[in-house]
Amino acid sequence: MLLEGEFRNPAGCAISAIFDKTGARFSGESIIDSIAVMRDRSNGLGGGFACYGIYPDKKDLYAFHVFFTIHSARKDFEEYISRYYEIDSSEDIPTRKIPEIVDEPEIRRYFVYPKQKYIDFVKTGPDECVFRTVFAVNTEIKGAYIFSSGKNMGIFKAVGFPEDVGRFYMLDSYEGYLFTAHGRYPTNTPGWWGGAHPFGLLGLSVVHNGEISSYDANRRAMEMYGYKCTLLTDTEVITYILDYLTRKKGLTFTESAEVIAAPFWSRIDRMSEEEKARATYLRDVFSAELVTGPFSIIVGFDGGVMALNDRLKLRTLAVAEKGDKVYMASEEAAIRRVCPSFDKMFYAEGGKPIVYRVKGGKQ
Amino acid sequence: MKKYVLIGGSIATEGAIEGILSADKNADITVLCGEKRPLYSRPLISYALEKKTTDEKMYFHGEDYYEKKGVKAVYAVAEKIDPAEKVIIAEGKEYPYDELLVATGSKPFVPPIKGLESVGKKHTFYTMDDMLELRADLEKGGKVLIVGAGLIGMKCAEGVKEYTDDIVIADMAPRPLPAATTPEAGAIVQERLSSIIDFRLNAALDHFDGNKAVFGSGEEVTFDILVLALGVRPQVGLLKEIGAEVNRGIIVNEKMQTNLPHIYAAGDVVESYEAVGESKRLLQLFPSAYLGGKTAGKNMAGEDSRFLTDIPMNATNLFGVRITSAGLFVGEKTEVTVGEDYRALYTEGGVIKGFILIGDSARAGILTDFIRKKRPIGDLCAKELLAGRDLSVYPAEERRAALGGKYEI
Amino acid sequence: MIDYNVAPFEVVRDYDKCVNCRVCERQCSNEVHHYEEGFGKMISDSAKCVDCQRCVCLCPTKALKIVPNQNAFRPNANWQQKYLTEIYKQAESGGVLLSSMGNPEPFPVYFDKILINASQVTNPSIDPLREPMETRVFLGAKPQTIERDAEGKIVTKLPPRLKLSMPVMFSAMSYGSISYNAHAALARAAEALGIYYNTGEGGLHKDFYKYSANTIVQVASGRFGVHKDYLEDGAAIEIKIGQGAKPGIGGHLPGAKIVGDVSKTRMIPEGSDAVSPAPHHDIYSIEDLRQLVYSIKEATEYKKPVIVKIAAVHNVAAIASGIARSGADIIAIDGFRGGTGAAPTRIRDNVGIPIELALGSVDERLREENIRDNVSLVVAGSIRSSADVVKAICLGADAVYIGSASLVAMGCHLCRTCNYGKCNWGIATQRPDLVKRLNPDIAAERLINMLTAWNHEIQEMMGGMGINSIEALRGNRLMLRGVGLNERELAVLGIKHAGEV
Amino acid sequence: MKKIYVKEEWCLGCHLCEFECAYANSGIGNIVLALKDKEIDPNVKVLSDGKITFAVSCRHCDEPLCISACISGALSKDETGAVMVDRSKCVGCGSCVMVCPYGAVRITKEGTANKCQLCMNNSCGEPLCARKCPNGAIVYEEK
Repeated sequence: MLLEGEFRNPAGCAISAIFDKTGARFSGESIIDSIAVMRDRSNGLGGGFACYGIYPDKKDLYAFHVFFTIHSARKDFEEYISRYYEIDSSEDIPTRKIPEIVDEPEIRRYFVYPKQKYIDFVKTGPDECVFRTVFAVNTEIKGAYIFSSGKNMGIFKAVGFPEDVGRFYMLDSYEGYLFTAHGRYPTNTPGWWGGAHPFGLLGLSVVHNGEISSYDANRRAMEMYGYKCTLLTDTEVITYILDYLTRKKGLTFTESAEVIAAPFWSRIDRMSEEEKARATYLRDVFSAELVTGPFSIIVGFDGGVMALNDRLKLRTLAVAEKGDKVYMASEEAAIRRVCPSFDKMFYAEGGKPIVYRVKGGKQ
Repeated sequence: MKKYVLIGGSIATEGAIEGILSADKNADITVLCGEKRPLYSRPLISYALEKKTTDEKMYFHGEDYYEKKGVKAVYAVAEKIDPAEKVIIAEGKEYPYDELLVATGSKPFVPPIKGLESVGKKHTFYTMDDMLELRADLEKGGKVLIVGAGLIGMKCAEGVKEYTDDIVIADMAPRPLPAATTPEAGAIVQERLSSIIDFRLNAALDHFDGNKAVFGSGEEVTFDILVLALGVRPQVGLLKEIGAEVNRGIIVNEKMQTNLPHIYAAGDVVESYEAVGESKRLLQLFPSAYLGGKTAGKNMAGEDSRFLTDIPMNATNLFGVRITSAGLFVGEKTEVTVGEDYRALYTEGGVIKGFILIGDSARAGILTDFIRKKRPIGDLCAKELLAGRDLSVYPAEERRAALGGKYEI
Repeated sequence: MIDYNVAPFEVVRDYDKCVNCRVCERQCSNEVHHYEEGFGKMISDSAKCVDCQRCVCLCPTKALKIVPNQNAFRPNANWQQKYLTEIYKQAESGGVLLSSMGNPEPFPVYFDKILINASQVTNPSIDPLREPMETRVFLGAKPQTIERDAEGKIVTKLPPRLKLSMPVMFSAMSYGSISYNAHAALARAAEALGIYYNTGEGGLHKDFYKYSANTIVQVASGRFGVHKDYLEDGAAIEIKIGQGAKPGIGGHLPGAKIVGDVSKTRMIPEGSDAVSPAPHHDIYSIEDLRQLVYSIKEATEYKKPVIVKIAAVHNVAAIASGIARSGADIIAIDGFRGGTGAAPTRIRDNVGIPIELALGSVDERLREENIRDNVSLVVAGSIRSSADVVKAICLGADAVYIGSASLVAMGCHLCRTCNYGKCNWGIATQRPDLVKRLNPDIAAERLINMLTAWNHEIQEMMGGMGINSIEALRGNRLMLRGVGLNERELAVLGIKHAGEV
Repeated sequence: MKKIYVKEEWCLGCHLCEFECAYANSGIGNIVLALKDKEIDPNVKVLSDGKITFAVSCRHCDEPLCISACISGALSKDETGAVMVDRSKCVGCGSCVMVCPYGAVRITKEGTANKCQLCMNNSCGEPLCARKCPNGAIVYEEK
């Protein structure tokens, strides 16, 4: 059987997120409860979490979360990055042995920063260094896979139901200002940990529910821009698109949303001249980054979160606010479970991004 | 609601009704008709006699024509017009009018001939009644003498032929159809029909003696049934006595107005503007009556309509010989014969004045239109126009506009 | 000399149906039919028939059919009849064989070996009757960096581009090779549809300047009809390097067709042959092309996109890469099945490569070099249906050019004798009595109908794939699968075989 | 009213209209049976001025002279304004032929008048000449 990444693997999913607008940190326990409610949207073949603000003491360092699936991999990996990075520290990611999670690879994390001469060589800054390293490692070092590479954030994922994955990684012992979760329902069973979601690159993480019809158009565009799609998943390509638009092209998340889930021409043609020019520009210039077909995504980024539905609203996504807390989930029930009474609650409209940022900017 | 009174119940009246209604939808129209019948087509009497059509079909717009048009029909003879009071007296009753049309038509001309009173079965051939009476006699059989070889006489002969081959047509003129044809054409018609009809031409009638007609030459013709077809005379009396301008017919202008206010006239009774000779003329033709009446009607209803394209014309078919003519036979004559057919075109200063066609008349209307419009024939050759003609002879612009629907020729 | 050849077609007349109306006789410019007074019958001379089907279509009683002549030379798998026939012609005439329209030979048609995907369960198909289904396309270069003004607003000024309501344009067909009425119809249809038509190298008739907003003006090696107003009138300017039907050689419009307005429009004397040289004599290499591109941009103040049209040849990808760096905004590639008014038969039938493969490699090459955004890709060379359009877009084209299809919509039956100049359909002719047969009112309506129908079909297919905007289809090769293609073909096309996940 | 108009610049002189007209008015369902071995006498005729060809049929005038000249009531306007012929009333006097400026009325060999009646009197319901004209040279439309 082909492994994840060797073929395109459509999947149905459950997604969920909890965010604190003040940036106050809270335990990862509640996100587990929330995603657990949507168990039947997953099928035990993948679950995971993206947690922001969990490494306050090392918040200026890049936290690499890495799977090693073969013995030699770890040695090759450490040899490789010690060449380009100052390694602050590294450790096994603590896990709780439970019967539901089996066949675990070696799972480690490294807190690192690019060496100055590497930064000078790359010229476009430390993020670009990490960007290159992630692709180099994931494509060139057999058995090693970096699945989280941001600062003061981390992705935890595995093959299994999300709530089990949460307990496996002891999320209850982490505190952060944003947690996103994903339960996967792939339409076959490669059972590879790297294939689970969230998918992340640098500070970006994406959980996604849906199957996009524009996939190959997006993928080929991204590959032209130097992204290597190794997983052939929607989540992966959407992550790259967001990275490309925000980090490389300097669009805001709202502008990026206008590219990914662009307004219809019929609406654009009714806009004011200035608006029309802007919208037309974005659609024309970034036509290859338009994403069609059903999706609802929750994007985690350094200091905020964005929820977005496809332009036709072919997937559901509920959002609720209670005090400083914001809750997002594929199903309202998943919110009510952890927040029985909220101040307000609504559903994301097609193509209308919902963005929350930590008050006073970055954490 | 305007009151319109129309005296007479034939084609001019029909035209007037159409004209009035086209301009005044809720007109109050009264027709005073001395001939006690609904509207019918007089030219059909010969065809009815000939059994080419039926008595019913002579009411060519249906016996209920007046009802359909919402017109009051009063079958009474108008005796007097009081222009001051604007009323008409007919058989004792008064009929007030706002606008009046006099379309009294004409009557067959019967000259005082010695011994006429001694003739048993004598007829004229003008109205439906004339036809019915003649038919009644014909059905009893007998030899027929028709005096007058004009159109009426000849058409009558065609009808009579259904009943007997024993027909004599006499006329003091040297040829049949003296008025409607040229000498050449008349001669041809005579030659074509002589096998069918016993013509007595240049024959001035002297007197009758019972069933015997005696001519100036001393020649005698016996007969059982006599038809006098010596032409017709306009019935101008009603207007003459109240001082209307009258010549042989009532004089009207292009709007068909008489010189008396609110009184119009049309049909056989008038002398109206004739476009070829550009003079007032007694035409006594079916289309002239209809269009004259229509013009009168429109003007009576307050429109401004002028009848400027009236010309002499005639189309008939005598014993299978088709005779079609229009305009005046004046100016330079061009003749052609095509097989059996004789055709002549009369032009003056590059404009067609008239034509006559014996036989095939296909698309003759195009020649008629040249006459009516005084359209120069330009470099078209008269002979070719006679040989055959179609829309291509008109100037290209005119043709294109017409076919493209921008205007009507 | 006796003619060793036999008539290729046979006119079959059903005399039970023929009513001697003589419409066929009046409609045949090749004088195939005539009425034989003596017999009171219509007689046909099959030898003159080119199988244009005009008489068949107009016969009120459908009494006519044209069939291939069954007369056969002795069968020979190697010496096929076609080769003998051609040799006889040349032995008789001593001339280069000419033919028209696209390559008719049985080379593989890759579009017919590619199948399109549709959604099931995991994501929904979209009903174009209920949901928006967008086919609007912009052609032109894309900016590399986003400019922002003082307040951080995006500066929305873009390089010159073309806006299409659907990804189809009428390809270059010169006034001269086709008739005034054909041009009129194409121009009107382009305007009504919100797309573009292309003057070809015949110049632009003064009557058609009013369609400038929908006109692409061509500059070819002959430079016929090129002048200031001409360049300024076009919505875009196309430099024609090559043509799919005859890569590597020039054009030749016989003097017979250079009459009246044609000669005026081309700015050459009546009756003189219009010979376009094989190369542009100011372009002997890629840097020369760059200079022409920029001199045209200078001349038109950088207001109009410049298209460079090439024929699909073996190293098309490398050539395209060169053009993408030459300042051109759009590259048009014409496959070996592209049509022509006249081409040497040998060239038409043996030179060039299929557009599907050319597109596959060009799109991929430009992406590998990260210069795909420098240009838009327009492909031509036998786009026959909306399915071909969808497949071309999926393979990576931004839009397609249709030539033959548009002529067919106007009545062309591909008899492939345009070069005779006696087109019975009034398309490829300058004979006034024949030109008149193409009423632009009707022809334009037929073009509009065809493309309206195609657009509906494109939307249906997009909807089936769950795609509601044409951008998401462009280069979306995963939506295609090959059938009966070998590894190499699949690799060049960049698609998987049917059955592969 | 809807009338037949002729755009002569598009007339090909193919004469199809004449045959379609003959068929339409033949009362025979099959075009071959209707036309085979028959001398046709259509209501539309293709004419030529030597330079250009054009099809001519009744113009259905607003004030038709043919009707004002008709002594038998055979010619009349229907409610739509079309000029119709009731050949059972016609006595064949030829007055209509004498006045029609288009030469669009004729006396047929049966001896009665005939002309285009816009196919209102046959099973077509709309003029077949217009529907079948291959080049839009004959159109049937409101103007």
